[in-house]
Amino acid sequence: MKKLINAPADVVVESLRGLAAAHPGLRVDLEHRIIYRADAPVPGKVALVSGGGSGHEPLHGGFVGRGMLDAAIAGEVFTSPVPGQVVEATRNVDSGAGVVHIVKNYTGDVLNFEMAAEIALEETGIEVVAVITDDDVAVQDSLYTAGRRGVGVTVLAEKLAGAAAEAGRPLQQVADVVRRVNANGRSMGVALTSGTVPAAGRPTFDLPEGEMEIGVGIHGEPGRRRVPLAPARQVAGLLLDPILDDLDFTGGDGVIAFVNGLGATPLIELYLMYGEVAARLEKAGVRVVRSLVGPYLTSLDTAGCSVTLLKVDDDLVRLWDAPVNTPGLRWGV
Amino acid sequence: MKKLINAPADVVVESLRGLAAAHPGLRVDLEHRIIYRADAPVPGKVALVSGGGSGHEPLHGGFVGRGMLDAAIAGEVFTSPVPGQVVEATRNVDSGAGVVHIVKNYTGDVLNFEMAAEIALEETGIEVVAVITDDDVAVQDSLYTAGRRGVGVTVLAEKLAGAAAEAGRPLQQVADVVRRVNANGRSMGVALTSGTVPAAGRPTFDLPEGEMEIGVGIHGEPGRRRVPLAPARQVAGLLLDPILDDLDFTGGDGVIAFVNGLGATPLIELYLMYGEVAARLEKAGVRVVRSLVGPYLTSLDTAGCSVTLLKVDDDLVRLWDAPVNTPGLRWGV
Amino acid sequence: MSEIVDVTTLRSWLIRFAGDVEEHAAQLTELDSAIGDADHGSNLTRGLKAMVSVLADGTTPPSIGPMLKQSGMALVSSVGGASGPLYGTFFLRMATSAGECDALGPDSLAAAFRAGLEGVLARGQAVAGDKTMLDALIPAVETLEAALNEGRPFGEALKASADAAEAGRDATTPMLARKGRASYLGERSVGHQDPGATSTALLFRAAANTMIDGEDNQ
Amino acid sequence: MSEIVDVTTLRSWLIRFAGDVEEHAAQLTELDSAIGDADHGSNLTRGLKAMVSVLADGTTPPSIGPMLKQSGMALVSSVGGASGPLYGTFFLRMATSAGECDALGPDSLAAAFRAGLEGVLARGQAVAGDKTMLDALIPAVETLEAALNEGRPFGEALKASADAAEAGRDATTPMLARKGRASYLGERSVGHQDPGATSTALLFRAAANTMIDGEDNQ
Ligand SMILES: Nc1ncnc2c1ncn2[C@@H]1O[C@H](COP(=O)(O)OP(=O)(O)O)[C@@H](O)[C@H]1O
Ligand SMILES: Nc1ncnc2c1ncn2[C@@H]1O[C@H](COP(=O)(O)OP(=O)(O)O)[C@@H](O)[C@H]1O
Ligand SMILES: [Mg+2]
Ligand SMILES: [Mg+2]
Ligand SMILES: [Mg+2]
Ligand SMILES: [Mg+2]
Repeated sequence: MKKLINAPADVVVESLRGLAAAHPGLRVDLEHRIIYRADAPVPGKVALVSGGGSGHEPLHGGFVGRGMLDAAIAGEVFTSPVPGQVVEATRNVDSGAGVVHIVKNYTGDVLNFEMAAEIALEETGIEVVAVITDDDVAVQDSLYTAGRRGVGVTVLAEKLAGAAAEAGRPLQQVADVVRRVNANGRSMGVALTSGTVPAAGRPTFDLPEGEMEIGVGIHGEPGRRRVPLAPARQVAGLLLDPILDDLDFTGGDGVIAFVNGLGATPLIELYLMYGEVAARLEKAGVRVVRSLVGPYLTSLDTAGCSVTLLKVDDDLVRLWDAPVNTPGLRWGV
Repeated sequence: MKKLINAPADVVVESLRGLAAAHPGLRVDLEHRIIYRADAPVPGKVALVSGGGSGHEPLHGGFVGRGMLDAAIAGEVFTSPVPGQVVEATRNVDSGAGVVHIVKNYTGDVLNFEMAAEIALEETGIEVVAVITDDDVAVQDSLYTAGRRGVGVTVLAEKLAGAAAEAGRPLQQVADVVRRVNANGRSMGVALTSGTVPAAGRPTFDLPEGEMEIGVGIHGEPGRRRVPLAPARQVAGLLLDPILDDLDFTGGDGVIAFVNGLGATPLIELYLMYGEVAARLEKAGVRVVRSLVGPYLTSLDTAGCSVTLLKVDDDLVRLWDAPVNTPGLRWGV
Repeated sequence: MSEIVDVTTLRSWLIRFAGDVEEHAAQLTELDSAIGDADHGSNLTRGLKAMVSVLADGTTPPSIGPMLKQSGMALVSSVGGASGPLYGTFFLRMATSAGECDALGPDSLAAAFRAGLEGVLARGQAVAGDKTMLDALIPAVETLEAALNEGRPFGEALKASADAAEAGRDATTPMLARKGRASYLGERSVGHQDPGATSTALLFRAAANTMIDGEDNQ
Repeated sequence: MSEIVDVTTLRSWLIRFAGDVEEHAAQLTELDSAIGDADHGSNLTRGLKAMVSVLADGTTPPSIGPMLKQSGMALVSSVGGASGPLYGTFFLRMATSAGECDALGPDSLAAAFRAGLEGVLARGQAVAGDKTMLDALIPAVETLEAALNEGRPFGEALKASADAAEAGRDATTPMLARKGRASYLGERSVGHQDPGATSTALLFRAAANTMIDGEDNQ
């Protein structure tokens, strides 16, 4: 294992310490591993809280700030935070207008956030609306399974709902933005290498030199299938085709196209992939109105990328363009 | 080699094509491999041009835009652009106020930019001032050698000089900002793995599991020495000590501290490293007034990081805080 | 043998469970690495250590409900994985069922287990056959209830319950996972024993071993 | 043998150089991989291909200066490494020295080489002993000048010049690099032959092979 870390057990707290030092505009509670915008609770504003296992940076801590999250909660690497952390964050960001929890669909996250919402309501009377993101088309969805994983759409949902909250929309409307984004977004990822969990010390799975894993999750979960390494042009198809099969992205007001790096793939490749994705979308009659390219939802040092498409309407485009000021996403401010 | 690319020979152009598709606010000349801000030449403004080999993204193309570069020129991977490209870019951004070339100190870059400046002056009468950055303390400096390499300071110089140009300062003053930044900035890097040049197909150098290369360049050049892998806390010392030995960073108006990722090291580790750097600087009596953490000057898919310190005065801090609107750096806009 | 389970015995049960899990931590993690994310052993060990230190400190409340509540909260507050809220809920619901009392008779204990089971079902939204801890938990509780209904002695009923949990655990191997991380594997989850069912079998074996007089510390 | 080098002969020289470099491309790159970035062979091959296609197309100007200028510009416009501007400058300065003429006598050729050398010195700011192409270029030019001064026949002088370039090339092996990428290696550059000096030796051997009557294509 080759990492710039000290003891594996200290990675999360020490990384948060660095985040705090680098961004004096954030307030970081190292004990509870919560990142707050410094001015939270913002009077009258619905608060947005998200979180999950660490190892996906900048998600979620890097998305705290004006126009996005009020607080992010960091679990251990690839391990959901516990309810106590979530309750603490929820309590500290609520201005009375209620709190939206954005939860990626993993059993651990869902259950821990659920308990937190129950405790928060019971102990403090804070109104919490939790919305789950589950956009990963690699996983067969079904009423009877754990369902799709929450991946790339989560980044877009945090931005868009953050703008809605900043604009003063009430609790249910902010939660609705997350639901709309989740309903209209789909993702699919590919890994060229496996990431290494610090505590494990070796790659989660073996991926021989000539192979890649299509439909991989963000914790090294297996994908749909393992296939020979292919040119970027083909990879774009392998990722986009299942997305386009799952939802009709043509017509309407167009899409936000998001090419996300999984941690060890540099920008030169991500832009190249974006070029392939954009070309393929044009052929498929999908109109891209906004885009995002970069490592925004990583999986430790996994090489690879994911593609997310989100159907948007005028309202969502306006929310996208609204100012955002976080370490990980910043414009208009 | 595991990369999201098509043919190795097409990497640079195809990545630029993706950059162009993702950022409609830029104008990208694929034939000459030049990235322009869409509104160049900006009347009355001194123009800033930089460039070099590809493989360092977002440097330089990701730093084109308001408050930073007017044009960036992309050479082949790790190969300087040719004078014709530089002349073309220079001609297209000059508003009559002159052009500053920011050139990283590598023989190929220096010579090709030098010829370009001569040709530009001869053929078009454009006044070009070239400033070379050479901040890498890993290389022993001497009048008789190629001298230090230009690395992290280049990012800061492009931001700061870009702000100076945007503020309407004249040619020599903008060039002076680059000179001041270079004179007051120092860098040092470490690689945990070697990057792979697409055309070569295999890592540039072998770095066994338990070792790292201290003082590495951004093209896989060898460093000062190869040492056993060490905890981040120690790595911070190995990078900072030679920097602090080379220039006194205590007192004055403080420093900008920049922890840069080399391409395959994820943000969770970069922030952890920043935490170590910040702690060490505090002990050394160096006051950090601004910081930057992320992969801004990469070396393909090299795992590792570099640290850059820049002594600043009030003027430089104001220039740092001034609005910048590029794909790679954005604030205040 | 006594047919009454008092606070001290319940405490022994929980501590025994913690010890057994720690002993089997490597196996649990190994099972989780085949179809999950290789942390069930360390998750539970961490959580149960937190629980034991709550049980061990002087402030342990003397009555059953509060003790089980503290235990459940300790788990919930320290695990972070799926198993934390699930095991936590199990003990929290047992706590509510037991209430502020000092000892439970066989039927009250069975009722508390039943309440715990209902809590896990509600929390996790899984059903029998999904290849989860429920596949050990459901037969364990149902077997205990049936044995008591049939009027079999308490000790025998507890042993039957532990046996049923182990049989249920073994039965998870050929199942296709439909809940939790293992579900992402689809067909590839078949042929592996579920880690959560494995730890649940330890829970009921620990009950048999601690709640039957003279069988503690065997 | 003729002591006059005309446009056609100079063209043959350049084309021969391009062919020789292509033939030795792997070796040049191999040398550059030891102390540089493994591209000297491909850099020069790419550049010289561009040069040859300029020389080969119908528009090649008939007089020496313009032809050398086109050749130099082709290199400058296609290499991108350190060697592009250096070799380019060499030919551009030769072009200026030769001017608009149709043939060069030995002294004019030597003067053109000298101008080229001065250009490389000025452009690269290196000196003899820095372990660069200059360590082949300087002895090649100086030996040619000396031989002509001593009144030795042109063919002999050219051969001596090529021999000197090769000796200079070999002499780079024990040197410590002070310029170019190799300089980052410090002590570790010792013991490796410089790639640029190696290609420069090819340039002067090609001159001897093409400018001496009847020796072309040997
Ligand atoms: N929805 C569910 N209902 C009941 N049990 C579940 C559910 N999801 C997962 N489990 C159980 O949790 C176990 C995994 O626990 P653990 O590894 O600690 O958590 P995580 O899956 O978050 O890493 C599985 O083996 C399974 O028995
Ligand atoms: N300053 C200099 N002066 C003269 N020759 C130089 C100088 N720097 C480098 N060289 C020559 O250039 C050669 C390397 O050329 P090449 O590999 O094509 O370019 P790059 O170093 O940019 O990759 C070296 O072997 C050396 O002979
Ligand atoms: Mg697990
Ligand atoms: Mg887990
Ligand atoms: Mg080279
Ligand atoms: Mg080169």
